Amino acid sequence: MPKVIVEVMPKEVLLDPAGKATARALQRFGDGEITDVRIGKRFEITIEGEVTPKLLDHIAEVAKDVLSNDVIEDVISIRVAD
Amino acid sequence: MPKVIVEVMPKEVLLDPAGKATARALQRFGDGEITDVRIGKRFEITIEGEVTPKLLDHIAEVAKDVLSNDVIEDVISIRVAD
Amino acid sequence: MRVGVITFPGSLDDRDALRAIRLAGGDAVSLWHGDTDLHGVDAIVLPGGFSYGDYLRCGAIAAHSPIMSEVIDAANKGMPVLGICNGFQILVEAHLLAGGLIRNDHGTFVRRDQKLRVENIDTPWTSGYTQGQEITIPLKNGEGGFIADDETLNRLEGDGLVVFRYLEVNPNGSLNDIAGLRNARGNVVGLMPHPEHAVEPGFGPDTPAAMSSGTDGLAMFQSVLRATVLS
Amino acid sequence: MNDHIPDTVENAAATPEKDQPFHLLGLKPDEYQQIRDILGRRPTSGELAMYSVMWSEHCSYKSSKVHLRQFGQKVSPEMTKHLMVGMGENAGVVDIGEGWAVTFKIESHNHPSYIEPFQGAATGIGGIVRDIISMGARPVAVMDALRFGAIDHPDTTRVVNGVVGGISFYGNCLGLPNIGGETWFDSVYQANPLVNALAVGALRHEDLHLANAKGVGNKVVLFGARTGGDGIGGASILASDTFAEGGPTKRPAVQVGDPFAEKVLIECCLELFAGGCVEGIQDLGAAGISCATSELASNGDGGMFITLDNVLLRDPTLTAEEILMSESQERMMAIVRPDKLDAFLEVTTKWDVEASVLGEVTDTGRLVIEWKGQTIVDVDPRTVAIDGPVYNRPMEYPAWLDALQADSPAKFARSTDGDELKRQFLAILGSPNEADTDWITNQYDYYVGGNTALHTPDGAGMIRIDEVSGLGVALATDANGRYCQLDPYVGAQLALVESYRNVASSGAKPLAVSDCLNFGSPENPEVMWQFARAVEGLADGCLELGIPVTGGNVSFYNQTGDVPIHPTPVVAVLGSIDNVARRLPSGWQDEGENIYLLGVTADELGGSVWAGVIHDHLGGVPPRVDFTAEKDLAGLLGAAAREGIVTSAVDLGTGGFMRALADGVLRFGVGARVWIDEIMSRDGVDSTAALFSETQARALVSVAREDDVKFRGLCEGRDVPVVRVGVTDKRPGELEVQGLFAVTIDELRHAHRSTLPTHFGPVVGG
Ligand SMILES: Nc1ncnc2c1ncn2[C@@H]1O[C@H](COP(=O)(O)OP(=O)(O)O)[C@@H](O)[C@H]1O
Ligand SMILES: [Mg+2]
Repeated sequence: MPKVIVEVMPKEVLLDPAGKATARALQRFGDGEITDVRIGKRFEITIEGEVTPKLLDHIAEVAKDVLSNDVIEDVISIRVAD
Repeated sequence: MPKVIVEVMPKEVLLDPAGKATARALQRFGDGEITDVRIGKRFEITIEGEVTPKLLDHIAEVAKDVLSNDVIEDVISIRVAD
Repeated sequence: MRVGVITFPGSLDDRDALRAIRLAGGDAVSLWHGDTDLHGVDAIVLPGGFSYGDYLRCGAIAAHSPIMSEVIDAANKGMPVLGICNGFQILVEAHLLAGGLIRNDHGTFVRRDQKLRVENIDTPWTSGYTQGQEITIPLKNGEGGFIADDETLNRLEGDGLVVFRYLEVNPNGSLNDIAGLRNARGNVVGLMPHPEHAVEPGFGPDTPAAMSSGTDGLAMFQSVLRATVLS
Repeated sequence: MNDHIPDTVENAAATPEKDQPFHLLGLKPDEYQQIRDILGRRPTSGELAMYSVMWSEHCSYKSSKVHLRQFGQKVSPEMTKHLMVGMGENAGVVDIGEGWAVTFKIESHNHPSYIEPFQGAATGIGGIVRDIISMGARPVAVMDALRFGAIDHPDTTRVVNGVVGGISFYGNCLGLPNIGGETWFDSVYQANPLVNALAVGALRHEDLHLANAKGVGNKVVLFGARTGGDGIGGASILASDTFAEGGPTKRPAVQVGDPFAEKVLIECCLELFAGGCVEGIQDLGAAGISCATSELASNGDGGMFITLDNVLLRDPTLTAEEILMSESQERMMAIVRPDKLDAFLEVTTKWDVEASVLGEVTDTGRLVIEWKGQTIVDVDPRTVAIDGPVYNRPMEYPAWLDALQADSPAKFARSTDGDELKRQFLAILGSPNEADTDWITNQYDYYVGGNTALHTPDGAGMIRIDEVSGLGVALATDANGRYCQLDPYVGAQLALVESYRNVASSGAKPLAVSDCLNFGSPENPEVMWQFARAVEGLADGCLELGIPVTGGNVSFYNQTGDVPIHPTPVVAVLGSIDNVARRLPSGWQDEGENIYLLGVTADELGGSVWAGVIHDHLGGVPPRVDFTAEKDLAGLLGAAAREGIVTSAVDLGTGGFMRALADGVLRFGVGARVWIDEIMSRDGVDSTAALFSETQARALVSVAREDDVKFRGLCEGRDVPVVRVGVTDKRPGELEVQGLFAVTIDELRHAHRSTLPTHFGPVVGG
């Protein structure tokens, strides 16, 4: 069955405590090259049938309303997995 | 500064209750095309300097050891963002 | 008998664990995550809390902190190690115990007085209980759902490595109602509920006898004191 | 990096006519003119940023100040006896004996919690906890007083889930037990939920710290999280005004909290205090660096010099104005002696907390801020922090109030039928505001710390402060918006006495008050009248009870559309108890004990739950307040706890006698047989009033048979009316009101516990 991938990231200007803590941890292991980490979500949505443009529109809507919180997050991509 | 994207997903064979709950929520909105949702993580790692093959190897290592727990998760991709 | 309690940044129940050890009659020793030696302790408790905010995965960052390589060494040599809640998650992340702990199936943090069955008394942390004893101790977590693949689960059950099982209510969707585990050797035990919150009358769970009088957790700390004396 | 050219003091003096967007920052034309008069020139954009946030209602209390003064004026020696620090500091400090002191405060985070309920509520907890740390105390517990819209409104689930999740997340991650709070649902809070968070901390007397910058040459250190672009909504306007092209995107007004950073900050601060590394300290909350620098300087030697370039930034593109206004969480500012600076930085390094020296204390009387080598702020800090505008806003007696008060619930028929009264009782017990709040409180950890002696569902929370002696404190919060709508003066006093009685019923002695006054717009004269009356009522009430207001918070502009919320003055009372082992539970545990009702019952159903739930009615006048009776009752409960002659106590509040009985039964599942004929004949009330009246100064206690004589003697000696109303009984598993009805405990439980889960989802373990 086809899959649609939705990616959501915390808004750039807001603090991402999880990313910050992870970056710190990696730096402690001696990864001087890593200056920042941000952690977002990756949804793999399995679809029954065909991925129509209409369905993609629908997913774009739920991505904004349900899968993300648009006050603090951005949906950065929606695509059909290959 | 360049970014490396690491993607981690829960192992297929294991329970993903958060994904299940999300799938149920989406089904309530939609038309039944969505059969399953799995929720993973997307790391955006900002790098100081150049992304060398050596650095990518190193990131592959921390992705496996730190960014994921290989008992329950798989690293599904590591790539330089464009 | 010296029992160490490791404080990681974000540990919360460390002082409770130290108190529990004292109430059990032990010599409680505070250890710091940045330490590189164990200050001569005879047993170790990894306390509850949100080490490093538990942001990446619960226990993931703490499992890589300096003191953990000492803990892993000591555990492999047989030192009794107890992981409570976040401590359990750290032990799992450090691969000292099997499986993984994920977000509760109902999606929220839950605090409740939890009934458990002691399934295995053949560990330094449970020898003071009777086999099959039913106890009530507080549980409080957001990510306490135990998961493992079928093979691991079969091995855990087959080898009798399940130490505590949830009774009546499975509060987080853990497979096989697993609340706590041990390693094959038995010296390393981890559980999600908090025995250190049921050690002092007046501050534990309610019992039919009186308000807040539950002390079912005390035996865990007493067990290890006896075990380390005997060994 | 950012290359925006700062607006310097020099520049400001040279360009007096430059148009400044003061109105977009919330300043009125006359306020802007006042700033120009103070400075003798136009403000720089940095100065404008500072004045605008510090002169906002939220920071300056400009509409409430003239009224709040009463809390400082209406005081008796009795009230100040235990007070180490009173109003005006970050939080009041109360001496509880044995060398211990406690500090506590309640604060609102209402508006952010509607926009982004999770983060809004979470950062509310974070903010109030920093107030407590900045007094030198270790935070030991939190509480939350919540008001949501109608329970069945489609948006309420979003807000409830977010708010409760945020409080749970932040509080639990800090390791602070949540020991109580309140939950109300009412459509008046629909688009304006109230999230009031309380924190309490403990300290030894000698550990007290204050927010002042004293000692010329002492260093000003900013430490904790980096400064980012969160919560600066307005400042970006300023920036774009000075930024010719392209301007920065408007930054979101929400802040994201990091409880882990705060937990580390707490431990770090406590170690700094213990090491004597800190002379003065201030938390950064609303108005960020603007607030911290101007307040510290005003309260100290009067001058400070800061280099803004030294602020560690999360986002390097921030402009000076944005840095001054940023409300990034988890930051503190300390004043450090130069010879202690190394020791200070050693501690922050140990905790992996970033710190930077911004400047030093001066005696110039000026707060001077430099940025990129140029002076962008040069002000008298007092004009920013203390001598802001003060308004005596017009007030008007609400046109609708007389009609509302005249519309008494006396018009409703009273039933004497047992089945009907039982139906009413169960309806009340299951109504949203009386229903069990397990769905919420099960998400809070009350065990952490190992010192929680009372917690939900007890009427007050209690924390042991000294593990050796058992010395502890009890806390309760209360506010009844319905009562306050009927009469804000009496309503505020009712909140006070309810909270006072909750604390007394735990066996503790009430000592001090903190309040969070949630009202509509102060620019509405009727709201302003409500506010003034509530403050007056509270101040008068505190004087009567002999307990001072030690601090609090005012939140205005709470309204849905044009409709203001009911006046909601949340009152928190703190009491102390010599040994928490003597505390009183709120339910009975043994059978065969006598149940006594203390106090007399009048027919008082105005604003009651009975009127609201059974008749969907709000009108008439609220119950009367009798301070003498409250004090006598509290004295009796304290003595009874000390001497161990009652086994439980539960105060009567909303829902009256039946609601208290239900508490007594449900706490441990022990039933009772009760009768009301003696109440009816002694007090001359009918059965509805006996069961549901909300007359104050009453409590139910259970007494073991062997203590019966002693107990009656105690009541007589202290002149507290008492009547035996029942006995506890385990066997039938029910609550029987003789001659009227019986309900099984299962029925009770079902009625009480199913309401919230029906709307918000199951409770784990049912
Ligand atoms: N939002 C909340 N947070 C924490 N505790 C709460 C909250 N809401 C209610 N509680 C607790 O639930 C119990 C019942 O609340 P309430 O009916 O208001 O008590 P009371 O009638 O004794 O004032 C109390 O222990 C109270 O502290
Ligand atoms: Mg109440």
